[in-house]
Amino acid sequence: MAIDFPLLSLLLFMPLAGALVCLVLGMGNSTAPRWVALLTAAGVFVVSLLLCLLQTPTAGWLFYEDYRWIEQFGVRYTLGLDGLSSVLILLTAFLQLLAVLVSWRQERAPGVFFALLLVLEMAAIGVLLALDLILFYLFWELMLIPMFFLIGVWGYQRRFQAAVKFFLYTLIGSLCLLLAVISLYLLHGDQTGTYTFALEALKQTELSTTQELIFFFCFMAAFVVKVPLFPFHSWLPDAHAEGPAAGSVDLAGLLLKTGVYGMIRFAFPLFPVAAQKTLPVLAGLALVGLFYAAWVAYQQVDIKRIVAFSSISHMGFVILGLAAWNQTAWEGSLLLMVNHAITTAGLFVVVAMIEQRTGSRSLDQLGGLWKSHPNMSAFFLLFCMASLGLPGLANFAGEILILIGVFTVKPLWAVIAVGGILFSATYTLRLVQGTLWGNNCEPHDKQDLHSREWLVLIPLAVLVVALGCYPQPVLDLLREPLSALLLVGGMP
Amino acid sequence: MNQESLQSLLPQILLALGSTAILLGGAWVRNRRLWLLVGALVAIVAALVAAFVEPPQIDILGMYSASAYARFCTVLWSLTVAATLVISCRYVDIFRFGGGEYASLMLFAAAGMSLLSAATSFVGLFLGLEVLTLALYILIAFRHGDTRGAEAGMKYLVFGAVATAFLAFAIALIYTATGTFNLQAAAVGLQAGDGLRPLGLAGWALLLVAVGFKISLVPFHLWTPDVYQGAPAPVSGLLATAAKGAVLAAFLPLLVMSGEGIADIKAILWLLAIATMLVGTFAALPQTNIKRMLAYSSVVHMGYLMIALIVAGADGSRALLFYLVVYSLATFGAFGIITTFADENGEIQDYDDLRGLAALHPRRSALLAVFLLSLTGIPPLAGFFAKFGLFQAAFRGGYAELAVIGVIASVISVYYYVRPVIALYAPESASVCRDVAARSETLLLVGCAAVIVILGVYPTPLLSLVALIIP
Amino acid sequence: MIVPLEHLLILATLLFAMGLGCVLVRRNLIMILIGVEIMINAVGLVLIGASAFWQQVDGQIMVLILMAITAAEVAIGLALVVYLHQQKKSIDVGIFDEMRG
Amino acid sequence: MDILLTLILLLPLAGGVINACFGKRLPRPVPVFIACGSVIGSFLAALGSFTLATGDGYRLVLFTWLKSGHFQADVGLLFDPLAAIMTLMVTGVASLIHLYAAGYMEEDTDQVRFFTLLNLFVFAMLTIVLADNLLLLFLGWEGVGFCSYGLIGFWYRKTENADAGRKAFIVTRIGDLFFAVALLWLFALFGTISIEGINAQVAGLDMTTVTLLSLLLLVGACGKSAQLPLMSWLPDAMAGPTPVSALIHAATMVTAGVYLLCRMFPLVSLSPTAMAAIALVGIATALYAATCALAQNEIKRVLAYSTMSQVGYMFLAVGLGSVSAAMFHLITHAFFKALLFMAAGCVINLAGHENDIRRMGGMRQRSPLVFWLFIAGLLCLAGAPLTSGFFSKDLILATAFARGDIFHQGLYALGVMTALLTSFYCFRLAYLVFGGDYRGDELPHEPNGLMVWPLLPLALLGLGAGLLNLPHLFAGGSWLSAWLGREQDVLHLAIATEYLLIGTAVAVFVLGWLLAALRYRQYVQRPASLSGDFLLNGWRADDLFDLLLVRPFKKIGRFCSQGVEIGLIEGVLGGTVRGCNDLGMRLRGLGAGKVSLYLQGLVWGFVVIVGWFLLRALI
Repeated sequence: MAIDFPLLSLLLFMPLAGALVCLVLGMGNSTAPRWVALLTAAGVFVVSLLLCLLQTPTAGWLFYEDYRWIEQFGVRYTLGLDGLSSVLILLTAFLQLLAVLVSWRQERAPGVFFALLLVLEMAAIGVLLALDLILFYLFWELMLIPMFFLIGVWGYQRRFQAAVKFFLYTLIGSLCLLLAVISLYLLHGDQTGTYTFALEALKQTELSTTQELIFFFCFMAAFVVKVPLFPFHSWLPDAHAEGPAAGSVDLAGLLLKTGVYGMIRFAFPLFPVAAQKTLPVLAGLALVGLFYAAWVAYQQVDIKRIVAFSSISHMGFVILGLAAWNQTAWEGSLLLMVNHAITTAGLFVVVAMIEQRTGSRSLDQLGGLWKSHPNMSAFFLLFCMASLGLPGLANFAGEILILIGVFTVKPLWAVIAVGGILFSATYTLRLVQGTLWGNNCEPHDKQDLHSREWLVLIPLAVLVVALGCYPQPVLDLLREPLSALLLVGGMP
Repeated sequence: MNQESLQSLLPQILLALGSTAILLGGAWVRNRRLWLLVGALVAIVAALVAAFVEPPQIDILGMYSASAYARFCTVLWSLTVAATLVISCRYVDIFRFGGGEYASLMLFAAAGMSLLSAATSFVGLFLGLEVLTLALYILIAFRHGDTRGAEAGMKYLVFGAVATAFLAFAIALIYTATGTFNLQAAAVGLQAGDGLRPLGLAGWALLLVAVGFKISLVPFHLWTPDVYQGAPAPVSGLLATAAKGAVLAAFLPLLVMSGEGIADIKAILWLLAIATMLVGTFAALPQTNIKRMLAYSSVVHMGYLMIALIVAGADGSRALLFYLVVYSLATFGAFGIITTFADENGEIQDYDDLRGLAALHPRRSALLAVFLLSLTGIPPLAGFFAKFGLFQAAFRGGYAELAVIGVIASVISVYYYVRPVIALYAPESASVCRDVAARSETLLLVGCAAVIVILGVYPTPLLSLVALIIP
Repeated sequence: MIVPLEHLLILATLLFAMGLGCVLVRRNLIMILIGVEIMINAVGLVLIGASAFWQQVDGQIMVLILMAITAAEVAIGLALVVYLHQQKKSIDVGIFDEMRG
Repeated sequence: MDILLTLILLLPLAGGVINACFGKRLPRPVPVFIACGSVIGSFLAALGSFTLATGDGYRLVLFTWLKSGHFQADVGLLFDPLAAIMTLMVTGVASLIHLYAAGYMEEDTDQVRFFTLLNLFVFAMLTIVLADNLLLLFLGWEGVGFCSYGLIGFWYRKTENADAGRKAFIVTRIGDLFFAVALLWLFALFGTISIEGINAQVAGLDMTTVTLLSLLLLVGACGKSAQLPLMSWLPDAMAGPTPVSALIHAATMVTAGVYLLCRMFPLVSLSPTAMAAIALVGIATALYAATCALAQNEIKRVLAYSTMSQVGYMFLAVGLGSVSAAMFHLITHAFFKALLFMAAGCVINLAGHENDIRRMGGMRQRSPLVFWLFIAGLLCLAGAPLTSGFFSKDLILATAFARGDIFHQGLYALGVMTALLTSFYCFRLAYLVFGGDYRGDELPHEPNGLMVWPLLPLALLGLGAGLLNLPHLFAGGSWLSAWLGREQDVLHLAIATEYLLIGTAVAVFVLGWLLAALRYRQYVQRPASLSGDFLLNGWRADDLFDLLLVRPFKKIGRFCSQGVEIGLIEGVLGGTVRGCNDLGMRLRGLGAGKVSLYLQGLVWGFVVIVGWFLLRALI
């Protein structure tokens, strides 16, 4: 079904408009931009919530827009929204709202800062909506710039290296994607005579297996780096460690998701054969990454890095689920992705608060925070428990679905992956112990959570519990689109 | 030489006359701004004429053509010069240039460029090129008492002279081989397998050297960074954009044709393109002086344009023109920003001097970021679609390897393009405090940025225009 | 014509080569300019020969243009020489290496 | 009725959540009331709904938790006799413990957190008991893990407490992994995870699968029930407050493993190998723990090891195939062990917060009441005739004996051996704590009423709970077996054998007492012997694990973070960057500002081009 009113474009350009307003107002006073940003983010959230509520669990596009754009290249402005995208968009909007709140006290050039946040949101939403490969690529790259500046300008000591590392890593990947897209486009054009970048059309391209493999690798290069999958992860910890809190929230919440989305929306359906061939490799890397990241996380001293590595480990879980290639596992992966985004966002937020209060992020100097900041610590404990996969909290729901889905296909993978649960316990408990327990830290700021922080943390906590105990709504939204994509993948 | 041909040459004539007039006038009225603005006006008028006045005849004495292509180039260069003049207003005051001379030389250069890209015979080509070069000799060393400017002028002079000699010898040899100065005919004559062909080939070799110097291809690029660094920022801007573009535009029609001789030349170009892209990229990495960095970046971009030149055909030519426009916009913008940052104690060139300028000048810093990122080719800036068209053309023309190398180069380029940007946005501010830019400058640069962004989101208009020019 | 084209070409090439050599080995700016002049004269020679060979006048016109342009170039060049001498009290191109890398 | 059944689960949860969210804002005593009230309420609810649990029990599905593809996990309750009896026991004991805790934690500033966790713990435990599918059970399973983590490390300012908590969490989680794998496998096999569904279909499976599954479950159970080889967390867990020890080690968590095995008995019992393994694990742990208990110096550690050993008995019972025996011992043990722990808490108070029994003694004078309560518990534990412990333990041993074959005879012998050790360390404890006169120097610290009177009902239960499953010999009807619908567990032995067995049991009890009396009647300072030290440290198991697991784990971690992450990956990246920069430096170094060099570049280029053209021209 299609609706005349271009809701999707509205959704897409609302943040942009907000960003422009932020820029303009940012020239003058410093409090206006954040209000603008807040309102915009809230607006986007409302709209996306609306879209989710409007969802009827059907396989087709709920909303679809298609306009002429660049005839010379056969590029069209095509947006489409189904359950999958709407879930991720809702997540994006929600986290962005929090990101704005988190960086409420942004002193340095707030106008630009919030503008960048909003542009980032727009790019992420665009990625989740675009159905024309060039349009998709445009948004895909557009995500880099704001993130780059958020890290490189508002970051910590080694921000330049971190920012450039992030930029280069992701750019290399996405330029491979670009090359593949162009050549695929030409191939399809030569075959059919119509030169187009439309996803649906390109799916029909006839490719030899080797061609498929090459294209698939180029596509995956972009997505795998974004996810990030071991061994292409090394930009993430730096980006997290050097970036501002909002940046970390967005990284964990928005950017990482787009990688997986790209795989299941573009890479797999376009090149099903190649995908099938390479699943074991994917799974292998996922498993290695799962444990490797956990081990590295266990060795870290900087709590932000611990969280960063933990999210690498979790994304390994997600990819494993994708590699299993069946309904349950995929639903699990997507669910875990959403839940992990929320959990990790929560963790990063609290970590930022801890740093504000103690001026340190090192396990050696922290400890005994429960004494001075019981509420904050309670939230931290909750998020940690969710992240180590305590049943009844967010992450577990996704993980168990993945494990079940994987076990039905490849028992061995699942059995190995179960070990990951234990590993996550080791580093998470170390994290908790180093920050909350013991008594070797005298925070200079004794103030426990204040109202704005409550405002940020409560929704997160509620979601962590709610999604842990009753994830059905999300799963219902995901079911149909995923099964459709699985069918395209061409396997029962 | 009849009246039609004069009419057809109207823009160039306007430019030449204008420049001489200003030169004269400058002797009496010593008001810098006035002359700069007059010059800009003349250039704009010329551009308008070229754009909208239909020339009575296309072929002018077999030396120049008034084809849509040539007129498009004229418009482009005239506008560039006009913009350069506008951007120079404050600069010229600060360094107390002779306003009249400056403006007239600029116009003179414009005339040269438009003649150059309109040339259909070697004579015309040589004439145009020399007119341009002579003007540039002076402009580069225009800042009086500035040793670096002098050095840059000297270096450019030596190379210019040698290149002129090469070019002239090349023309002579080709003429000997083919017996015509007409470009097309000469190139066709190259095919003929008669005894004089080696002579022709030698001529082409020399020609390539001359061209390589003018648009600074590796290994003829070594002068570039020094000259750009020493020359006044606006002049460097002109050097990097129009001066190179004109030469490229002049040689584009030659390579559109195919054939055995051309194939050999393309092989050379292929080599040069790869060398230029890679060497330029790597040489730019360790730069800490923004003008030198931009010099190397221009080298790299010439490498990209070589790709289009090699692909040739309609695809290649269109990609080349589109790229040329976008690149010129961005590069001009970048040099323009440097111009506006200049003050009594000189231009700021080192990244250390750029540190934290964003705090003082948010607008211009943002603009510089836009320009540099567009050069990097990041969407949604025009640079992306320029590169996109280029690589796509390369793929179609069967030069995938060039596209891949180009991609690699542009990945690495990120590093040197973002370094100054990050420096700008550093938290700690540099001691130097620059005075604010004139409104005209800001407007102009904002205009450039706007165009870049618009073309980045919606390149269709320019694309269709280019398609119109190159059927 | 009396002189065969080959000889002329050889002579011109030699001239050109010498001029280039002069440019390469000399460090005195004026000498370099003179070298360039020699090269350009070689060009003129070729053009003359060629126009004789093809029985056309174009070549000779070109020579005239060439002379004019060269004159202008030299004029500017010498002006610059003076300017440089003011600056550094020397016209040895070797000492002008303030900008490098 | 559904409401009642739901309330059993809901009340403790509600109590916990309310305390967690608003406890801080409520005036001081209120949270305690909420906590105790909720648990007592759920006990009453359990009583009320007890009648539901007949035959195959009563199923109640609240809502669907997870549903994807064929996989479906409900939040559903299965209230069958087994669950019912367990529920009653858990809620009942928990209520008493809560009351006790109210007294015990009176001055503690962090009361709210304590009671929150306590309530959540009860909730999780009840989830285990009532869950009708394995995933929900797993939820409770991990839930108790987390709560015990929080409770053991309750006094977090001292790092070793926090460490103990972490150890408990991780070691039990190792077991959980096996459980999880079993869960996945079972689903893959049967397409369902409902306990009934699985038990209904197990018959069709081939033996190896069953064995493997059972073993996986066994390891899972071992984790929670502190059986070999995953037992090392239990003694350290004594770092927690005494009520916690009581709750975790007496009533609930440690028995969860036994309960799981009973739940999945239809599956487990199919494989003789698995059964034998269970029995072996049980008896081995029993013996091991008993020996360790001999040498412990801290009152609570003695009790901890004794718990381990008693749970070993329960495993033995399961391994012998006698669910009712296991449950019987589980329940009696719950009563008297809770009693013992809480009494120990009083003793510790009396001794002025002194844990070390070498610095106690003469406690009898300080408080006769506590003395008698403690002794009651000890008698049960030592298996004094006619106490509940006597009957339950005797049933297990008898079952072992009754099997007749050599393997089970051996088990029996070891069991008797363990019983001897048990009664020995029980009386050792009694003499050292109560006998003689006080050896410490702290002032007594009177336990308040709330801490004492909950012990009375427990004492009565402990002594009298034998009636639950009184054998025929004592004119009992073996009610529990009947209730659980496992008449086959009821033994029908020749009278003579019965008397023989009872005789041995009594003899062993007396012997142990006498030995203890001989050795510990008068307290004498003993030098630490090597063997004593060995036992004191639980056979140095911790060092072993450290060597086998912890160190390698850390080594690999260091390898990953130092070697691979920094060394390899960062190294490669850094190398590339440096390489590019060097290349750049070299390239920009060309020319070095000298015109002559630039000209040479030009000429070289020219030469190359001309060379190329000559090449083309020649060929």
